[in-house]
Amino acid sequence: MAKTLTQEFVKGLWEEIPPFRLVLGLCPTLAVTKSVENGIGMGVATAFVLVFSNILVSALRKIIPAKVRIACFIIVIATFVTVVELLMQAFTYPLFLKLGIFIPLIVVNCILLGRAEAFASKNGVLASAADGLGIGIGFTLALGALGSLREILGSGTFFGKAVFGPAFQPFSFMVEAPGAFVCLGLMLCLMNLAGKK
Amino acid sequence: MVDQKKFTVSHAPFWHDGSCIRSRSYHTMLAALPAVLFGVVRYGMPAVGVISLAVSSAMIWEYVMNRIMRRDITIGDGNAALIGLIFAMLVPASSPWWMVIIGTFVAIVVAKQIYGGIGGNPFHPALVAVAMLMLSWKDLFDFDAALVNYEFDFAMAYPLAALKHFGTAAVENFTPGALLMGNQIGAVGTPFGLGLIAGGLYLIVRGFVRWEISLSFLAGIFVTAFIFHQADSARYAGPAFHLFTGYTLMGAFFLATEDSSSPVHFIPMLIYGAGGGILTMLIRNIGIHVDGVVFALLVMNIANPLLDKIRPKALGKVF
Amino acid sequence: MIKRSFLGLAKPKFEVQRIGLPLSEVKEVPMPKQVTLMLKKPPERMAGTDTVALSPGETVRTGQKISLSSDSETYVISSVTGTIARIKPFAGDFGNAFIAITIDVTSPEVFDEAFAKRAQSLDPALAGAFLSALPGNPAFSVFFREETPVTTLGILGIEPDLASMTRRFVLSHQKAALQKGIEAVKAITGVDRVVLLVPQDAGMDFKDMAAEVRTVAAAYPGTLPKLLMKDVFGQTVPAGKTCEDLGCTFFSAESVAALGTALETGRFPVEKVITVTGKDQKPVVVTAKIGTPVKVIFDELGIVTGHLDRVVFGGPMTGSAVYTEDYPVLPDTDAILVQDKTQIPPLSQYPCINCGECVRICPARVPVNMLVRYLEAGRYDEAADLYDLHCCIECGLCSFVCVARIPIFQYIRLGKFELSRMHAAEAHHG
Amino acid sequence: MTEALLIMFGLGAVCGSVLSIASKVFYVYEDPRIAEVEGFLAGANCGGCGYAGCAAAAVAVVEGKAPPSVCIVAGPESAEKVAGVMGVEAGTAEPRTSSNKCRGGDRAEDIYVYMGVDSCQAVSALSGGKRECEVGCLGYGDCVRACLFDAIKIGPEGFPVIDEKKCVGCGACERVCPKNVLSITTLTERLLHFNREDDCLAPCQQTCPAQIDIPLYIAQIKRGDYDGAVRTIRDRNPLLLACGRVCPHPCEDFCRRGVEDEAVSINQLKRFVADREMHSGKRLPVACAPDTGKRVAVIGGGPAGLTCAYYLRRLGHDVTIYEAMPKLGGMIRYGIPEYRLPKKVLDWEIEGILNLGIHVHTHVKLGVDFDIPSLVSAGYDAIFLGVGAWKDYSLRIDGEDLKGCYTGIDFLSRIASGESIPIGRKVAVIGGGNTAIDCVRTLVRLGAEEVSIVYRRTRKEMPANAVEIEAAEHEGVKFIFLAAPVRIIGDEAGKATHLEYLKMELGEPDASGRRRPVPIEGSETLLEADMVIAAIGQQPEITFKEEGKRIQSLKTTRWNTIEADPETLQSSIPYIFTAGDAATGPSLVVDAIGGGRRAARSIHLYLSGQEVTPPEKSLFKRHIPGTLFESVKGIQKIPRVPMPELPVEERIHSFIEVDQVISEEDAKKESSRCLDCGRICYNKDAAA
Amino acid sequence: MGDYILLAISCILVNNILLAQYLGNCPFLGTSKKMETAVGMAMAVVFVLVMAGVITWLLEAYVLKAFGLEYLRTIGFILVIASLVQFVEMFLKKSVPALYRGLGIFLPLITTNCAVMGVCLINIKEEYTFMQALVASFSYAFGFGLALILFAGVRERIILARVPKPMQDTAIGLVTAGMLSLAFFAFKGMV
Amino acid sequence: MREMIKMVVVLTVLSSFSGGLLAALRNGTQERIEYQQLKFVKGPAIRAILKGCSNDPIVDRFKIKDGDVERSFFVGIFDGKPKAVAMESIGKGFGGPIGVMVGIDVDADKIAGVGITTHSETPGVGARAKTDPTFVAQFKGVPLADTFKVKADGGQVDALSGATVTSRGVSAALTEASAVYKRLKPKLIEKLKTYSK
Repeated sequence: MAKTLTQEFVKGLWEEIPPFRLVLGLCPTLAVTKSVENGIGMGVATAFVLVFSNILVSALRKIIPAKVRIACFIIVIATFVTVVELLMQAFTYPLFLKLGIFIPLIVVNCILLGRAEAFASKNGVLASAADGLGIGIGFTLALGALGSLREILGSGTFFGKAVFGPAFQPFSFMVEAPGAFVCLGLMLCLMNLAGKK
Repeated sequence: MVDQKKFTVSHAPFWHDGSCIRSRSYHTMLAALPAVLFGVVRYGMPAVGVISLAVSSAMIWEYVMNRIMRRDITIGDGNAALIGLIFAMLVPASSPWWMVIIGTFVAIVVAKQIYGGIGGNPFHPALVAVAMLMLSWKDLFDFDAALVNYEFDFAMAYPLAALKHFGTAAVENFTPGALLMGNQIGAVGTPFGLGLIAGGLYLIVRGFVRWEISLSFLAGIFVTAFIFHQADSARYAGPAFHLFTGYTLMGAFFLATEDSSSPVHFIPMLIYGAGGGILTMLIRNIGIHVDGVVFALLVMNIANPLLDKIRPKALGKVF
Repeated sequence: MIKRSFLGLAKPKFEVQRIGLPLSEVKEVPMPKQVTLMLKKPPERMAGTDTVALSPGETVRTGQKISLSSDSETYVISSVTGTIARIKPFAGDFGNAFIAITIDVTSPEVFDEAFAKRAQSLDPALAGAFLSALPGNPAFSVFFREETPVTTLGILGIEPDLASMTRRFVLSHQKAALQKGIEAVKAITGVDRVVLLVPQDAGMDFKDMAAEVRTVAAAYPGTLPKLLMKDVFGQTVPAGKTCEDLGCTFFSAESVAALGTALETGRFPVEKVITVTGKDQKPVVVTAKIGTPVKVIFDELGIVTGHLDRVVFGGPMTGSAVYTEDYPVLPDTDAILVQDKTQIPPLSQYPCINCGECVRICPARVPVNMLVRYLEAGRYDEAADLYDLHCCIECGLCSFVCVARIPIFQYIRLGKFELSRMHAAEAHHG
Repeated sequence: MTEALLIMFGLGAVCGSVLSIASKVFYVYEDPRIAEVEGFLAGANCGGCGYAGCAAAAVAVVEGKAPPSVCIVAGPESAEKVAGVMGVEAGTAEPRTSSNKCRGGDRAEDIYVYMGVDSCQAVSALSGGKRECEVGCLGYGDCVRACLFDAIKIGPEGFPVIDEKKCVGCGACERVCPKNVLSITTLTERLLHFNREDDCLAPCQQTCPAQIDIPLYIAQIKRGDYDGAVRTIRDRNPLLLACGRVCPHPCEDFCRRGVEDEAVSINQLKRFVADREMHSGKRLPVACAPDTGKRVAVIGGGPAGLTCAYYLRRLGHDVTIYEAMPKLGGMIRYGIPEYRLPKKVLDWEIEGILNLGIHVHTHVKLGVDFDIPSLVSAGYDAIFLGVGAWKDYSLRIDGEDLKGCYTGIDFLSRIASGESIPIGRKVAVIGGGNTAIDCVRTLVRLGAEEVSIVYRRTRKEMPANAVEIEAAEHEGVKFIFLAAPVRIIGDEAGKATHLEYLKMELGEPDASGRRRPVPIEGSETLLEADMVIAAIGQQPEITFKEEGKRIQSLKTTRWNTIEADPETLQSSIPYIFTAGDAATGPSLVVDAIGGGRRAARSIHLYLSGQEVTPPEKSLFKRHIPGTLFESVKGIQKIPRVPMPELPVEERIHSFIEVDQVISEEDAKKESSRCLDCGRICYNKDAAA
Repeated sequence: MGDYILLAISCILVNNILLAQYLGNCPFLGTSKKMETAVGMAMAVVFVLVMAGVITWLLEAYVLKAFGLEYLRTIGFILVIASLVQFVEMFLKKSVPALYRGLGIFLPLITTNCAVMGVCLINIKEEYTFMQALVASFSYAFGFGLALILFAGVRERIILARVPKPMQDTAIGLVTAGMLSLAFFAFKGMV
Repeated sequence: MREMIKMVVVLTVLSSFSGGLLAALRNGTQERIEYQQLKFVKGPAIRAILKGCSNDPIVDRFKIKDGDVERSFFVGIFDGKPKAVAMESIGKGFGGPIGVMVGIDVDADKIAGVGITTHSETPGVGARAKTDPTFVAQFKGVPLADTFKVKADGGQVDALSGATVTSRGVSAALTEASAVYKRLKPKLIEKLKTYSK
């Protein structure tokens, strides 16, 4: 049943795309998708951490004792999250400001621990990297899609640029907290419909 | 096979008291009629437009969803029309057409049909719709601004907004009698207090709504408003004012009593109604929203499943 | 049919319909050409293993006992003289299985003497040997069982359901027989306390009866055993238990009166008083031989049935619909109801709309609104654990008032049936 | 920098030590395998295993209450891993799938109009359901709602259709079905299922000795699912090519369509799909259960032996066939002439069976090259005796040993194995069975000028298939009825020249209702014949009985067949089983196939240590009386598709197959004539 | 005292951790299908969050801030929280098995509950005093539990409704959570 | 016991490794992060105050110890001369602290400009302090006084309508800034000299 690296990668893009198929990592999904830019930024940050933590966990999987497995995974993940945090502060500060508290919270994103536990701790380095990359990109895509929808409807803009005429009255519900939930719920429904075929 | 005679076999009971969803919906609409007609008279053609658009679009959404979900077409039961009508009663007469359509979409599709249609919705569909629209288009829901084109022979201010911004002094000239007679501005179907009360009494007497909820809701408002008023009469208006303004009466008779989002047992009904009333007053007096009925009732809708767990011990129940 | 009143706050009144009392005219249904007796199968027997002590072609006499074997607890008493034409299994409701014994009637009628001989002494054995087949199927066995033997007997002069006049008829017409029957029951069972329950408006004096007489408001559902227990005897039957577990049982007045008549005449009673309500909704009281196909009664009363009509055995609240006009009158058939297809209230596909009508009308205070959701989803265990499925006393009022027209009562019966089946299966498999 | 290092060092050390000390101090013994097992379960918490979630299931596994294959979602891989943790072998963890027995929710008539709760359970609680059929599907779809895996749908015909890819065999549908229409079975259970009294069986399937699900495969042909049809047949009959050609199709005798119209040409349809598979050049895969490690010797590679070996192999046993003749096939190779069953076809079919992994030894004869004790000592756990009935009955008349006199099977098998036999000019074949017909038709092709059949009764009583008789007639065979041979007259060279027979007449009917032939005194007649073949029946050759010790206790009947329980086919020696002609005497191929499968079931039971009992509620060679109708209403008559055959001139000169396969179009047409019967119902749409 | 009450109300209702701050949604959706699990989870979160809030506050104040190592906050906090949770789990299992059965089985879920980590970070960001941090932690956790239990009540009914197939489970759960969040707008501006 | 030791060792090594890694990364990026923070948080306000300066005040910044705290000053060079400095002070507003950037013309001891950096005031009310340009404009060119007070308290500052608390907070910040400036002026002049060319 061994899959090729490509398969490991591709599955994250559709078959197991979080948060639609694997209902994981909802908090950042809901919180930062007010705009596309935020969504993609968050996705990329998560993907970065995911790839590296997967690699490291996979590389260390033989020497980590089972009892402190979770703690070790968390250290690995937290390290990379902090790396991302520092890098973002240094290079994309405005985005860091917008994503705020959610960057450190990548550390508790269940996708990361989930993949470390379910995949990286059982598979080789390359496969884990491919898996991390696939899931990470899938997550980014999902966040981007949700971000676009909410930004276009809720603010009438896309990447900050107005897409409708001035007469458009934005459906600001979409950028509010409840809008995030409803929007994600409806998208999940669409994904379920699409998955049927 | 024409000659073959086959009996109908079913389970007891074989009689039925004749009630059905359809008559329930239509009687509720009938009860809303006085207030609606008043709104039509007061606001003219725009009100007619909003009402007819809301009712028809609600029915169309229902039909579309029935088809998509491949279920029986249920527009005949009048529930969609009723939701459309109640929604129309809650929005200003000046609402643009697209807002009405989005509103009925939210009410019928998001708040009702995806929960499996009538009976499944945990929230009152019209309330969800109005809450969403209020969040999105605050300006359109600012009755003062929305109804600026009208000219009436009474104070042209939305009483609750005036109260919020300028304190009780600003609303002194709203007498309970005038409020009851509809001498206030507001949404399409809410100003005419007397009509709403008449409709509500009709529904209660006919047993289509539960008096416990309506009464306790009004009582909750009355008592809370009274306490606030006693504490600081300069900032907080009296109970009569609160009873007859905004969505209060509408809430008591048409919103809080929606079947599927309200409790059925006696004590829960009282708590539910009173809780809604108290919360409404808290929002009106210390929250940021001008009228608290919508959100207060949504909160109570959420609490409904838990409240309804309070129930009498069943006959012979053993523990 | 009782309709919802205009004022919704008032509860509907379920008073038994009355026709001018005393009933003067009683139609007697003539001897049918064929009768069918339903022999209840004991539950442990499975299909295909039954052999009735008699086989087709054999002759039976009126009053002759027919059973699975000589020592079998279940039996029927032949109501006619004739030859056995067929013996076929018959599936009843909710797992009740019968063996339908069809007898071709021959004349002249010959009476079996066994009962007269046996009835010389009124002792417990007589009850086991014959009396369970009396009209109304009185459960004599509960008096003689080891655990919690029954000490109180309620004789019901009130109707168990709407649209029935049968017991009222017995009260007014067979008072003497009833009197004798009560004495006989006392002698046979040695029961401590006998209570005769008569309707408030019976308009008769029962002082001379050898029993305690209690008048009861004859409004449904107050006439159901569990509510009688509560209202008359002041005892609440715990969920899942029966009145008999509390030492109390109920017999129909008709059973007792029939016993009285039987002892008088020495012949086992094979006739049944039945209230038939036709499509015109006017009840008529008739007497017919047990086992008479319902078609014969219809012919006699001029009732014409058609496609999609409904024939109900029992009352409108708790009876059961049958699918064939050949279905026979059983010893416990108090009433027969015929509905034209236009009189059948349609059901709907709607889910519960949570209006709460059922909750408010339920005499057992069951949270029907939630219960029915769980039953609909097939989650019977949760329905029983969380929402008092077993507290239901099966009056059918919830379905009667349901705005969404959900067959709630059927769901409840089904839920109980499936649960008992599951538990039986679990017990069977250890 | 240093601070950071130190702090993190401190934090790590503190956390590590706290945790490690805590794990010591607060140590609670929990079987470590629980966590491990849970890791291998699917984690779907579906409850299909019958435990409350995966964690509970893991506990149950570790406590030994549940087998390693408990998880129905994760599949065999997980079972293996779990078994690894538990230190046991996975065993015969076979995938289970749901299958339904009823095909047609709407065909059986309603006895009432139902109103109420939309569920099968509810309907069945009211007088057992509204359908007149006791075992039929009610069609309200309780199973659909019960299925957690979305594997069941109510098909267009109103009965549940199972998506086998999605089905995990959790059994939810089975539990909820009040009519027991659905059952969860493993491959083994499916292979071992025999027609039962309470199955919903059409008359054809009840009649078929091999118990093939005929209505199903006809329906599959109708749908164009030819592969599915092949699979359906092969679940019951591995020799479908042979049967499609030589089976006398008793099923067609009971075809409900035949009551009012002509029976459906069932065998032709079978042959059509079987040939289609052969000509496609691709064998459909056949599933086998996991290996059990038990060994079985099958003696005799005829239809019974092949079938038995086939099923034993599919049940996971290790099978070796011992065959006396050079090639496998037994009577269908050596007793059935080329023009009816080409050897090429047979080879292809046998190859398919052997491909499952069956070992073969040919040219070894029981009692000569090996014996039963030697097999036992070679480690076989059970033995199947399918030696057939190869010994021809002799006429017991004078002149039988003259030159030019043969017995039927001897003749046919010698021809089949390529021996050249001098063919006479005028040939008389004695007997009225299929062997006799095969002989005459072979002789016609071999160039005999005049071929006669001498039979002691009339044509009506001839046991041979009517079509065969007719074909022989077409090919110019002479029939001499009511003739009892008395002796064969030979010339000085010891060569047969004439057959003398007595004419007979029909006397009074005997107990069997047939009129017995009575010889007419003094009616001796001479028939010129330089070759006489006696084909009056066979019996098993049991010379092996004399050798060896153990085998002597094997009981035989007075017809020299092996005595065995007719249903379990277990002989008087528990580890020896038998079937086919050896058990029944000469009979149909399809009987042998049915027997082979029955014997395989018994052997399987024997090998798995269970009691060898007949199948429960078996419908062994009986019909469910209710299914045999006197009339079938609403039939619109459509003639059956004629069988294409070679023209007579062509066929009498060659051994080319006479009967040809029908076209796909005809197959579709013929299959649509099927009423798709159930127990008491049939498809009225097809009838109209 | 009044300040603390206001802070509590703000944390429970106005700034509800789940519905207004989007934190802790995974367990919110995961454990709300049944009332029993929801109650267990709510209690477990209150328990852990109060402890974590206190410990991380101390860690921040006396270690990280003291050494100017604020950038190690993420890793330090999560390490402490994870160890704490695991420690508590082991402790309960051994010492209070009854409590463990009711609440302990949810503990592993809490490790990755962003509500816990989020509240700890908020405590630091808002520069709460120790008492404030304690009150805020408890109130946030209480708000989480409240929302979870309310949601579970609603969800128990939704599961029984005829929700169309593609909407079932998580999708309808999210939409309902949205409506919950909408209703919680009622409390906007009250504090 | 062995396992316990292993657990402790693995966990400790892993966390110290990560500590080291992060510390190194932190050292490498610290400068840049600080710059970015100033640029994006205080930058807009500083640039508005020191409008027209020829340098980047965020680059040209220095710190002076004021008792226990260090204060940052941003230098604005006009016409080649360091004419103005900007500094931040904090006042207490309605919703929490308000950061006020005060630019001071060193030559004239006048306020060169005022900008709001951080605040958490009510949108549409107190938040107008930042969004309403007329409010901050009133301070430009005002000489440094000992105290700044809103007019309602008898001072010179025009309060924002409906946001008296916010205005008071800003005034308090100005007062503080003026005090700090006066206290540190000598050191300031000293430092500024290094910037003149």
